[in-house]
Amino acid sequence: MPALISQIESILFVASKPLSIKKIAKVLAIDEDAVEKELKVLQGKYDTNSSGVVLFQTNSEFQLVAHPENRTVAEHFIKTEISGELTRPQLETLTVISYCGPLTKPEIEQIRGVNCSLILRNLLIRGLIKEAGTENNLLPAYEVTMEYLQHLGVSNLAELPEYETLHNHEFINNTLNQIVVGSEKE
Amino acid sequence: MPALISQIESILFVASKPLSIKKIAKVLAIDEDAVEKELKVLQGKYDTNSSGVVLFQTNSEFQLVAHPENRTVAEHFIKTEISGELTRPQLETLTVISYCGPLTKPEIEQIRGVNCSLILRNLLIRGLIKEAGTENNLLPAYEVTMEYLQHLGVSNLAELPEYETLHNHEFINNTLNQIVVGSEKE
Amino acid sequence: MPKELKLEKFEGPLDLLLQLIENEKLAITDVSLSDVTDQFFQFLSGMDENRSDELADFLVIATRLVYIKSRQLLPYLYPPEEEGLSLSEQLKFYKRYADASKFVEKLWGEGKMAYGRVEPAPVLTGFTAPQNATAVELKNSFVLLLKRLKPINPLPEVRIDHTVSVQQKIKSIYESLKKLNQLSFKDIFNSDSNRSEVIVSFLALLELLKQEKISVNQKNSFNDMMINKV
Repeated sequence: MPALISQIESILFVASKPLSIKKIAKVLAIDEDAVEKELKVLQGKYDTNSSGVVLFQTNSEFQLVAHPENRTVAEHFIKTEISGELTRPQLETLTVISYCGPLTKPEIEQIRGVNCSLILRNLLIRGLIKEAGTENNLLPAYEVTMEYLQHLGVSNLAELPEYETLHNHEFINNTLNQIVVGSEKE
Repeated sequence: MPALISQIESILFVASKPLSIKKIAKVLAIDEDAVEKELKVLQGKYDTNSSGVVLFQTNSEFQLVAHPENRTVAEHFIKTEISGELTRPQLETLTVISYCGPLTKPEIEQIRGVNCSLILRNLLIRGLIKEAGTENNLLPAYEVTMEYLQHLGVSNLAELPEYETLHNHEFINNTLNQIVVGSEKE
Repeated sequence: MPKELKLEKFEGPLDLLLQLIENEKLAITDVSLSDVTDQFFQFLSGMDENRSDELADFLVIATRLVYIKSRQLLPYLYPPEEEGLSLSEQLKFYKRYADASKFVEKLWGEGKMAYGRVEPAPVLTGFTAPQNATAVELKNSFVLLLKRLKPINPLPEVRIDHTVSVQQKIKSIYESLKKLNQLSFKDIFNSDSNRSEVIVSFLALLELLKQEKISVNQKNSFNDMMINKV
């Protein structure tokens, strides 16, 4: 079993939000005093000039955040993530959703042949795609947003170049049909 | 201006996904060598028993993650995806790529003596391997992902058992060259 | 006759070879490979129909086994130096990683998990269009994707042949020779119904030659060879 301080640090790290001593104590099923003691030690650990992560305290809540002085670089990073050029895999994913959406994550992954979790998250944050309103399915399906359509300068997807041919292409359909077969084989 | 190491740490913290040295260097508009040097120092900083946060490294990417031993407490705050079992061929293929990657498909097939198309596809879709970012080569090379290392709870490929012996580039390179020369296949 | 073998499910030809050799408690050498060649062919002929995908891989190894076996039997026919990695070296190499996969299996099964954090998504002030991703770029990207998805022409179908063992063949050739004293090379292969049987017949002849039970004569190049009982 790892040290208590290590567990508290892990919790603060994954939570990505302010946590009360009470909450931490409850998760670990220990005394609040013990948590408070360890948090003091953690504060000391993060309280150095060179640390890029700091432990913030507001009233009785604690949160790990990026060092405030690095806000500019951190924001610059986020900004390039959400407004810079799309990478080739991102562009391809957006293409598949544009021409063949709405599609679920497993369908998109079947077509592209690679895991798309991070890419879908990025496209969602950028506001290029959104979850389609599908009531029947358990899995969310993705489609492009109205804003992106406007950016493309088309009023509906059917106006995309060669939509008729590409929208219902047999290679795509064949690949999608292999989902069941493929998962049985491995 | 905060120290470079602090800036890199902040970026890794907010990114919440694997980042390549190249990407970090680009965001900070500095040299890749400088980034690599600081990452080494950061690795040392997080490499203590009591740390609840660890810096993981694949062949090409870095990510800050919670200590793998603290899985249970972390799951109070994280939505978990069940990772599922690995079949024997998947295990074998992952092992070869873990110890010797990045490797191209023919190389993997030479070592395993059997066609690996289907298995590679499955591993790509599960996000356990990915194409290494080497665009000069005609054939894509595969390497393990951060996701895979996170599942193994190993912060670095070099921590795998008997890594030194099994990851012997010179030996592998020679062997693979010989195999390619020696066989008529491919 | 080889003993009845119970093997764990084998994954590929190298896995099968390794299991055969380990089953006999042999070291990985050319000699031991040569010893399990018969068994390898037996498994090849009994292989599940739905593994036809892997057949080519098994045949590649099968031909290398035949080569090793014939070299063992008639070393003077082969040049001493050889190019490339030998099958035994390749098998040893494979074994290292097959063994190491147990480390990975153990780590995977330990249920550790190093979670990353999820940075709360930034609240966007309006939609920021990417600098690329125009309609034309989408189309080009789709065309590239279709190129990748285009099915490769399927390989011609191959059937796994039923094979007799080398031992059986040696016996039958020797029996015929006892009756007829002489056989032609062509005679022997005429009765073979498929390619694997031809390979087996050839191996049987080599073995008989090595045991000095037969002699082979040929008058001119490309003439039929005559096989005599010694």
